[in-house]
Amino acid sequence: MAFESFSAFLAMEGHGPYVWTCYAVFVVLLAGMVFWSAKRHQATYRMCKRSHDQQARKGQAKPKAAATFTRVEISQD
Amino acid sequence: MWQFFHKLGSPKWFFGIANRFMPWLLAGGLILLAAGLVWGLAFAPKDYLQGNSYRIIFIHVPSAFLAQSIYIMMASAAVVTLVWRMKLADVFVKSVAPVGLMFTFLALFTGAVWGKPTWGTWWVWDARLTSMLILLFLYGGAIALDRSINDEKSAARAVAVLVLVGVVNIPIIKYSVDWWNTLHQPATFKLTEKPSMAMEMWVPLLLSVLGLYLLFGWLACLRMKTEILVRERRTRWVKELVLAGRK
Amino acid sequence: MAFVIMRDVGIKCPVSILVPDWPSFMHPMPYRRPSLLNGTQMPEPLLQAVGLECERDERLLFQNLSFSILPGTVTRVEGPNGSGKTTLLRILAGLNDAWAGDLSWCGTSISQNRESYLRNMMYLGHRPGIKHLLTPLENLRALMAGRRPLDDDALLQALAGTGLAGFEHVPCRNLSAGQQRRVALARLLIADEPLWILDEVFTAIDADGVEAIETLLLQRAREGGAVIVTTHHDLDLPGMGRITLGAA
Amino acid sequence: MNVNAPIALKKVDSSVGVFQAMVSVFLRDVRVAFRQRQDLLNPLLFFTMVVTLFPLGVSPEVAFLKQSGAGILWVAALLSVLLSLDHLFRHDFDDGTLEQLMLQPQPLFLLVLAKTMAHWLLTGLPLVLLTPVLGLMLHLDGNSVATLCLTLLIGTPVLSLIGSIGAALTLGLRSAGVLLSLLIIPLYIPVLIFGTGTVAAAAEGAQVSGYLALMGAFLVLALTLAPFASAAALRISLSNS
Repeated sequence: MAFESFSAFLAMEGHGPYVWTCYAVFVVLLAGMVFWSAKRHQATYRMCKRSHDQQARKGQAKPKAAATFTRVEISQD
Repeated sequence: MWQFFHKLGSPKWFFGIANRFMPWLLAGGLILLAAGLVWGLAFAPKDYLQGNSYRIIFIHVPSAFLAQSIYIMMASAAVVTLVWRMKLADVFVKSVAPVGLMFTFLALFTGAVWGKPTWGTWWVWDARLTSMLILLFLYGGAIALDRSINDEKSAARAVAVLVLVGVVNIPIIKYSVDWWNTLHQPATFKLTEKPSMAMEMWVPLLLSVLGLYLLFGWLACLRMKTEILVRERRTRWVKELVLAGRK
Repeated sequence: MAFVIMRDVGIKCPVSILVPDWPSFMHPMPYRRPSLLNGTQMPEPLLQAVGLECERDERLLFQNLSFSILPGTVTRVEGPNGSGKTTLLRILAGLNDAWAGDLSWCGTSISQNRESYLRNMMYLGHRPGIKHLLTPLENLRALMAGRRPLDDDALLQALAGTGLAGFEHVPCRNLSAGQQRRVALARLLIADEPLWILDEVFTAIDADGVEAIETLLLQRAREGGAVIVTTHHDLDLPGMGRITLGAA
Repeated sequence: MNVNAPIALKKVDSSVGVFQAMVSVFLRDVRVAFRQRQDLLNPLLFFTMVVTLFPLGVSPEVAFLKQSGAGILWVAALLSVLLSLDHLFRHDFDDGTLEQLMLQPQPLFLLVLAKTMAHWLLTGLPLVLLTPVLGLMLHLDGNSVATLCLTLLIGTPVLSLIGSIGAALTLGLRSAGVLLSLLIIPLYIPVLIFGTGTVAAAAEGAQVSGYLALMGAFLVLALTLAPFASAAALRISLSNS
């Protein structure tokens, strides 16, 4: 141990704020990146699953849009 | 040979391999990084010139290492993308660019904070910091280009071209910035590291560099898996994978 | 005014004047329907596609699309809006390379034989490649310069053949949409490439012009060329092949 | 060529010379530019205005201007070239000329090179010609102005060449202009450093031939590599449209 006490460890002879800011930002950014990536992976996986589950339930029938070009009735009450 | 190459490019194959290695990468990375950082913070001896502020080195140097090597890795993958059109290569380029940007930012930030107690100023137009800043711009450009092209495959190939152009430029930029630095500044600030480090400082540094590389490997695998799922979501193997509930 | 000269002296006229050394013109070949050739000697296809697949903006446009384009044929690519007609044509022209499958020109893969293919193929997209600030003559000259440089007489004759006589030196921005298309279409009268790929060729063209172009395409097939065309116009030429995309 | 199809047209084997095709592309761009002269003037006006901002915004003192004049002119020239790059392929892309260019049987990178040279002739060269006037307004001495013009003469083609890559990559994208600057400015830094460094060395009375040779090397490198990258980028951008 290079320090005599825990408070000395925190203070680092006056360099504490610099060192700890750096470590804090490092840990926060790295953890944030890990968290964000994991969350995105999960969201993507769920989206895949949902669409495949839906397709499995409905069979292969795809909705087919046919253009009719009829005017849309809008009630004017 | 070609079959192997083809297999190497297959996203399905990658999924299997990544799943097998990821726990090891994560565990190894966390343990090594934690060991390196704790050792560096609490047990390594004080630097007789810079005092305790030098302990920033244990995150600054690994971040800078990764920032540069990720760009080189991206450029190698870019060659593979453009020459062999291997699917995995462009997935890699796209997936790791934000990670590279983060490490570049970390290297710059820790460098600036380290500069305050050492040089008495947050920022000096030092050759190394300036090159790092330009690397940040290069990453930023690659990500901005990627975000503004809708089609994933075109985006990946466009980014590959940009990254290749960037990597040709990096030595030129580095050389010219060094030259510019000597032209404009007498070498007053020259104490980032002592030429020879004590063993007690060197080993934790090595540990944290290795740990961060492993952690990057894990992150890259995870992000590549996400990207592959997005791209291949309508293929049969993803369908089977998802319906079976495996991750 | 529309295609006046072509209709007056017959559609062959500008071609025959401009291309006197055209071998197939000296010995015109009979026009044969490709379907009648089954069993007899098949001509080698100019362009052959095997298992084409293209995905665009996460939508599968077509899959397992295979066809051969034989010399002496007109082929129409049809399908509703958004079915990938233009994309298919751009793939065939080598402008879009986000596709999978095999595409060969006279038996060799297009990617290996790009230069020769480009020399033998003419593509007209719905953006016709006409600069608004240049005159029709300058535009046509620039478009032909990399492929088949011709003297101004030939270019002027081609422009006259599309009904642009008297407009040769007017900047294209002062011309109507149809007239601007005609500047691009003038290339059809002087092009020597065996394969033509024409996207929306009848856009902004009046009825007379449409008729003239139809005749021109048929004549081109009779001479042994091949034409691939998309149009929303009701095109039905005798013996025309069809590639239908996005079929229900 | 084995074409044995009985009723096929004869395949076209002759092809136009590469140089002839390049000249044609070059001349067309020049001709189009001269039909719209305002577009030629814009970068020059911009260049002059940016240079004017410095004495107004920082200081009109002779000592300051003498010291930073070369840097100001270089930065202003760089920005003007950047501003004009958006048009390099944009109009051709919109009217379909670019498609036809890509379908020409000649190697695309050479045709792109011809276009880029036309761009330099129409934007870079006028900037170089205007520089002595602005240099005098910034109190640069004759020797510095001469060196500055020489560095710009070697440097602006490099700017056009590197810029063509960015222009090709951002073709047809929204907010292409800003994106183009983001991509290209980092790549411009070495040219800027050596351009201004050479003038600074000349002002100190040092020999500048070595620096100029180095800038010449940049130019050669850009001439050989940039057209390939632009051509590849154009294929990608057009494939996506």
